[in-house]
Amino acid sequence: MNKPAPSADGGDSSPTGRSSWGSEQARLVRGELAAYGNRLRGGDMGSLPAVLGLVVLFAVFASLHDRFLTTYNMANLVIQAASICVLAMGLVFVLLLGEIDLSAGVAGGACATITALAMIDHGWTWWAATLAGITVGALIGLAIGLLVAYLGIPSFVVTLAFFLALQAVPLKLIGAGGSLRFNDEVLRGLSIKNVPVTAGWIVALVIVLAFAALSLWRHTSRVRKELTHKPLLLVILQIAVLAAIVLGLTALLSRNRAPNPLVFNISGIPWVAPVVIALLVFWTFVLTRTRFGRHLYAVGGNAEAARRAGINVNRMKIAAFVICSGMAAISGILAASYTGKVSPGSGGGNELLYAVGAAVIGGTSLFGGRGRAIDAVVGGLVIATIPNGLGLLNQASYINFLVTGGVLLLAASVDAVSRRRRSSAGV
Amino acid sequence: MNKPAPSADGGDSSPTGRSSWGSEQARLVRGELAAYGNRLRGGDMGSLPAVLGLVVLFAVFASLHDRFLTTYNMANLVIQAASICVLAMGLVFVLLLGEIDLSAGVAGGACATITALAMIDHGWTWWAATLAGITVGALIGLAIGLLVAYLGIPSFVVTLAFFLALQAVPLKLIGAGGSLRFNDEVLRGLSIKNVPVTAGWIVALVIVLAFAALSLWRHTSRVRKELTHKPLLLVILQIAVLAAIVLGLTALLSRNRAPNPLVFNISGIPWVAPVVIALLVFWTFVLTRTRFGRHLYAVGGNAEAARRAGINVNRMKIAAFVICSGMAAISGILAASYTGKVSPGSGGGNELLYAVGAAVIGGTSLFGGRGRAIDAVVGGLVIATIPNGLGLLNQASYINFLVTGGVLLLAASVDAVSRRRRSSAGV
Amino acid sequence: MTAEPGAPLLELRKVNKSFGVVHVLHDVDFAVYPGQVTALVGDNGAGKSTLVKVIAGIYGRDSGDYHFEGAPVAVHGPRDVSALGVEIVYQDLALCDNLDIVDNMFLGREKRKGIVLDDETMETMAWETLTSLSVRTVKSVRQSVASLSGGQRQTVAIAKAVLWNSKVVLLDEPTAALGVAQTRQVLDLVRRLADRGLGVVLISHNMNDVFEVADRITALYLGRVAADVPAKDLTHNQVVELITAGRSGDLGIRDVAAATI
Amino acid sequence: MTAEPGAPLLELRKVNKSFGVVHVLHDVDFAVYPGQVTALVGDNGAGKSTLVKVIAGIYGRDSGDYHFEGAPVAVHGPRDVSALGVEIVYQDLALCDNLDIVDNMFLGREKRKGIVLDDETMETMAWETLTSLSVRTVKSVRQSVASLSGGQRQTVAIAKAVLWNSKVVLLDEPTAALGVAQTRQVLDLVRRLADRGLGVVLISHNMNDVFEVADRITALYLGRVAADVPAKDLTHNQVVELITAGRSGDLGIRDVAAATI
Amino acid sequence: GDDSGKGGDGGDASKAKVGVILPDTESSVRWEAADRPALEAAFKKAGVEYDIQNTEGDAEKMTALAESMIGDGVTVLAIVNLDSASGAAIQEKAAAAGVPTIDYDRLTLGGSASAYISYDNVAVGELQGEGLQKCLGDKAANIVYLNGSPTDNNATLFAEGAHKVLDANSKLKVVGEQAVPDWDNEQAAKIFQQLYTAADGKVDGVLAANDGLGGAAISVLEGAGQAGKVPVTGQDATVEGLQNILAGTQCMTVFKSSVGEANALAEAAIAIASGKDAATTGTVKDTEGGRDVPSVILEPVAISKDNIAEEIGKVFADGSMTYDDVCTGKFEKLCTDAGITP
Ligand SMILES: Nc1ncnc2c1ncn2[C@@H]1O[C@H](COP(=O)(O)OP(=O)(O)OP(=O)(O)O)[C@@H](O)[C@H]1O
Ligand SMILES: Nc1ncnc2c1ncn2[C@@H]1O[C@H](COP(=O)(O)OP(=O)(O)OP(=O)(O)O)[C@@H](O)[C@H]1O
Ligand SMILES: [Mg+2]
Ligand SMILES: [Mg+2]
Repeated sequence: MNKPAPSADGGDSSPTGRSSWGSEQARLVRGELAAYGNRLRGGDMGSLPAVLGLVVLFAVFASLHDRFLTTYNMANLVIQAASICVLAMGLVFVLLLGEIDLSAGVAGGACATITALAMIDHGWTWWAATLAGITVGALIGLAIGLLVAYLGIPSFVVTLAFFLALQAVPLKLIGAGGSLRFNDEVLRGLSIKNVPVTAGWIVALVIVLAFAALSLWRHTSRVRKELTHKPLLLVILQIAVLAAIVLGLTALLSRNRAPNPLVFNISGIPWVAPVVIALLVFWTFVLTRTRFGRHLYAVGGNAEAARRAGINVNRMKIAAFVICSGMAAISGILAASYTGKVSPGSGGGNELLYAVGAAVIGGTSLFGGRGRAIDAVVGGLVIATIPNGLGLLNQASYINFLVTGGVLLLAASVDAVSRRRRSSAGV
Repeated sequence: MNKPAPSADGGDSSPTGRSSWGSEQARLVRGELAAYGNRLRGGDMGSLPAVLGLVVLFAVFASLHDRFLTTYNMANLVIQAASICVLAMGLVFVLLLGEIDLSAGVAGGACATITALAMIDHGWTWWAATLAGITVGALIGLAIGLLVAYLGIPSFVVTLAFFLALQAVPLKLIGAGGSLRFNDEVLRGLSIKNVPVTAGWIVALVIVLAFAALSLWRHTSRVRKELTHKPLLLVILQIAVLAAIVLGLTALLSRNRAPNPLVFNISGIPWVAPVVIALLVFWTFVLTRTRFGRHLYAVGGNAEAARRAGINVNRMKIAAFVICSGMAAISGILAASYTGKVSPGSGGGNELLYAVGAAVIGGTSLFGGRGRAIDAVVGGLVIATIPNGLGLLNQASYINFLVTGGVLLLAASVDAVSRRRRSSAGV
Repeated sequence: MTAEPGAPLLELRKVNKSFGVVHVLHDVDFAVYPGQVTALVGDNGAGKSTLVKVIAGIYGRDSGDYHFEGAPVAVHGPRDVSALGVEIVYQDLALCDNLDIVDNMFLGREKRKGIVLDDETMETMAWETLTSLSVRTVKSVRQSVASLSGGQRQTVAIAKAVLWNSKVVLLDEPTAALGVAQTRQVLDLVRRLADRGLGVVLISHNMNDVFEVADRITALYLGRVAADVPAKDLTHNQVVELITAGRSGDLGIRDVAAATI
Repeated sequence: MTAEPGAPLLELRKVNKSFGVVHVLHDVDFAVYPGQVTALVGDNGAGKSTLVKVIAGIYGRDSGDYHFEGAPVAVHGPRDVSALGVEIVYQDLALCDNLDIVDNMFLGREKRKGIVLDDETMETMAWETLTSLSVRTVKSVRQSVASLSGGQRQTVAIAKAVLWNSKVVLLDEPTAALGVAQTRQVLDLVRRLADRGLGVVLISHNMNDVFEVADRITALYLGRVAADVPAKDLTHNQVVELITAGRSGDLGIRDVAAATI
Repeated sequence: GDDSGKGGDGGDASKAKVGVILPDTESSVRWEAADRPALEAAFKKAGVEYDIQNTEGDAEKMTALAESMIGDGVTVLAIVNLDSASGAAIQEKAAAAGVPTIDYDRLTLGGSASAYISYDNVAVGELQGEGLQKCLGDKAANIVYLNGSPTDNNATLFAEGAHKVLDANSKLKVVGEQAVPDWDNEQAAKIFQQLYTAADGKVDGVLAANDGLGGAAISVLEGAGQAGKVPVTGQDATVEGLQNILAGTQCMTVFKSSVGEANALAEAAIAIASGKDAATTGTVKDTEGGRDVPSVILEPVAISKDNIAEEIGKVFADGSMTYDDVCTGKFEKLCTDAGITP
């Protein structure tokens, strides 16, 4: 065992003068890339397979319909994917513990009903109404969590019961067959309005700069403390890639993308995108950089070991369900924002299964202990791409069912096949 | 460590003469009952909690509506529960391995469509058509199993894809909005006709006698081989209890139960009951007394250990999915027999979730390794009792949703609370 | 029995524990003294690990008292026990396979800067502790514990327990999977901990190790305490007799034949 | 090295095995001879268990040959290996916690009458085997293995392997969790198996046990074979040096410093 | 045994007990909001016992409900079938237990109902087609069909009616036609958004099967700045649909008074329960069973911006909504403008 600093995979421990810095760094990056290749072959895939699946889907649909890759349709995709991404992000917390929440979809519908009623019947402003919806969501999660944690009823059954019971809420509040208008400027605007182009550029730049500052700061700190670290060049490369993606997308979405550009102007990033990104960043931070997140993984990996380490397993379970239902509320509000209304059936269809599927395709395990917020977003994009692409093709219903299933399987296979070695690496 | 024969909990190893046999046996039975009590307290509950839940439900509904306990309604309950029990029984095999099959419900619908078409369009007899349906089911299971076992795609995603794709089958074959009549004498008769009273009595007697013979034969064999065994009196008691239940139910269902008995005569055991019981006995035998069943449990308990013991884990997975989809086909046919038709939506609702819920309430674990065929039947009865009882009460539909959820939770709590000590006994 | 070396740090009195029909611990008295290594010995299935888990708060007691530093304490779970300053290495290790070595070592007591985890400090501390335990083949402390060899896992579990300033340390067969050098380090560590004034409990089936470091020996036989005596008053053979037969000379359980599980 | 005692039963040649970036086995040659006990020794993380799992067919080889009874064989999984007549006790035991002792012992090779499991015969055979291994505290062979103590679990795993008529038996640290009497029985059993002409491999960190039963000793150092010599040609100290440093006198790896994992 | 005839053993009305099974709460607002109260009122007035239940779109549940009602001793059973086959099975069962049946709103092909009471669903589709054509005017146009659930036979009939009218007009081009699974509004929005994208925004009219689907299409058009410029149809005269008509984003909706239909059912049921024949307006041919079913057929009404002021009174009278439900908030002014007063 060596002293940690001069890590086996390199590190800039031999700065042999300015002149050779470049070649030294290049060598280190090559080493790092080789190690990455090894990691891939060893089965540690990250979200790469799901991204691959997404690329395959894009290629297929782009070849089948020329409108698929238009910026207008890409913006559609972002808006359509938002609510499932958010729902799946919430579910990741529950799945991390090896639990499931079948009620998340209808909980979202119920919470959106509350939000809508608060605005319509009580005239609350959008943020107060949203808060009310999320609070109700959290309370639902609390109830589920208490039942699962303290009574020990399997979460499948508890949430199946809530799945049924929560359908009563909008049915009672809205009335069978009715619907509530969801036309608040701000909330409805999330789906149909866009961030002003200048503001979009500013936010994009801030994100890139913040990421760069954080990466570099962390790098220097680890170098100073003589801990294992990536070569500086790689850090810079990562920053460059992120900058290219973020700024590229911003540029793309800042153009007028209306199908009838002369009459109407649609440009800028759809408002839902920053919402989803903010949630993604926040929950990624919670999962990876806080004690709470660490404990979630521990409970999911080995609940008994976590208990022995003094972690309050019951409290973690409750927290996971609260987060999940709270996120479901946000997802429900986004869905309502998309269709401009809430109706009794909202969230009661296959949304939940799709969201769980999204998390799983993204790389989250149903057995607990493995999963990330980004999984939900990548998986959600995969799931949303299927109806988006199929919708352009305008086929008979049964063909849609067939193809949706087939394409889902295809995307999952790309994922599974590239992930396989994880298990063939054994134990 | 003692020689096995004189088991610690007794055994009739000290036959101290005829005269004291009775008191000796009574002592042994008391010991055995105490041990059972201890087992219960130790958390090894069997299906007792689910039965308790069922009793609670019966008590509640009987007190709320006087028609609930009529033999007519009890026969309805049996017929209504049949298809979910069969579906859940198939799912137990998949759940035993820690997998899930979201497509089982729609697979049942698709197979029933095939069966109906074989009879209507091709004029096949009922058994040939049924066989065709089950074969298609088995093939669906084979496809799922191959994808899960060899590509390593999580079964949640594979079966979600099949859930979607299989909805295309009836939609294509029947046509949008259409439906197929399911009025074959025999198949439709499963739900609306009854076993002739005399035949019913004969079958009931055969069952009781077979059980008695088997139990006694096993008992004497173990006594002879000096292995641990239950006291004879307990064996006799068990036989008596079974006889009472089987013969009692037969007697009850042999009476005319028509709501207007003067005009019309409905008596005898509904045909579905022997079908479900036969499946239950068969699969219980397979799970507990064959090598295949043992290996299923092993793979579910610790797949790696099973693999190291030379069990072909992939083949077990495929077999489980084949059985599950085959049973789903039978379940679909029973559902079609009950409603007298097949339509594109068949099996696409919440059937699947209910069936999984049934298995879980009955005591099957979602994480694999624990589950029995009887779990599915008991759980299926619980699940079927809820709409049966609620249907009598005639409430607004939101109240039905609410109460269904609540009652499901109640039934599951009885189960969970009485099962709790299993986990508090640790590890 | 000989005079007690001061007041016990941790003491169990007349503890009973059953799993359903199986009565595993019978009226067990057990004490841990500061500055002493108490060896807990017994046959396979004698109840050693069960006793440890009762002390840890993982299993409840059916009856009996739990005293710490002379006062009775209520113990409802592992958190209460670790709050008392008791650290335990379990025989079944109990590591989270999905986490890496550092995460496992600091589980439940992560270092933080504000609300953010201080991974850098934890990583450094983990290296130091592991190195002190003679681990040479661990490549990176960011390796997931699922990929570790049996002995490496055991070392991580031990490192996790000794990382903290505690008053009592219980080690359930800590050296079972360890190599020669690593075993040496752990035995030295056990001695050092006791010399620092901690109460240490060592469970082992290896009599050489027991006699090398133990001050007292408590022998369990079928869930009963067969003897609780200073190590110097016992011979190797006596201990083996106590373990396998429950008696040795005038030591041990009076009515061995009546003892059943 | 000395002359070989007849042809090896099982032989690996130049086997390499990596997990991702970690190269665990380097050109390992390993042979098992009939009627001999081969001790496989090495530090924690040296690669002993990995080698056993490669032999078992659990891990594939990256390169190298597998010979059995002189002929090369294709091994694709555990079933191929057990078909050859090779039985293995794994360090991590690999029992199904949801099954009872009998079920675990006969897993994959259940006795049947027709298509029905012959539980009675299996139960009887299980009792006999367990009794021969000095297990006293197991209450019923119908107990689920989840409720067993560490040593009891290990005994079940050993019993499972010796129940069959095999040609080669590999035991990965079989006595780590065993009590004094049980260890005695297992060492005797190892000797008896070899005397019946089987090839036996014993992995252990306990040098006394190794020297008591081993005919040959193979030492691994960082995934390389440091020595493969008859036990009588080695001293206790030499073996410890080979394990911890990879060299001892003129034995061992020439260029130790270059060896890394 | 089956087909023991439909001879009732009923006596006078006081002994009658009518069972009604409604289909779902998803496809339309009417069942729970309009039919149930109207039926209850009619039965109460006639002094007969009744039992009204909803099956939530589940055929198995419908069969179970029928069974328990028969067990509960209803003397006549009215059902809104989910499809003909399951309806026929229920009627077979009822006949076997000696209970006469009535088809409500949907004809059970191959069934044995004593009477059929309904609106003409094909006529609904025809009204939708005519309405859309009127809103589009005379010019050539690209239209999109947003049909109801592919598993719902009514949806098939609506589409059939609409096609009958619109296919005759050669200036109209269908640039997309999709069925929306389970009438799910959120899916409808996505489906429409993609059809709209595929047509490159060149969509001039939307034939949506009901107000919910229409609303989904309108919400997408809103995002594209086209709401109000592209006419959209609907059905059921829901609050949402009426408001959209007032706002000018929806072209028309179809109103089928449930009270009228419910009253007709109550009358027929009471008559049959008392052993009399129901008063019918004619017969409808059961193509499958090959018999003429005595029927009461009612006519649906189209509501558009032109006639909303006159017709909305009938909608309010139906009981499922009030002036305050429709004319709230910003719609109050629109109501006044359209000449609707409380
Ligand atoms: N959860 C449980 N349920 C039932 N019996 C149990 C349970 N846990 C332990 N036992 C039984 O209790 C007895 C004592 O087990 P314990 O693990 O304490 O033994 P031990 O002294 O640690 O043995 P070893 O030296 O083998 O580790 C054993 O006979 C075991 O079978
Ligand atoms: N699946 C895996 N992925 C990555 N590395 C692994 C994996 N399995 C084992 N290793 C590494 O391979 C090396 C050898 O492990 P192995 O289990 O063979 O050691 P061992 O000689 O049996 O040690 P011990 O005496 O502690 O049991 C260790 O450094 C371990 O970390
Ligand atoms: Mg132990
Ligand atoms: Mg090892």
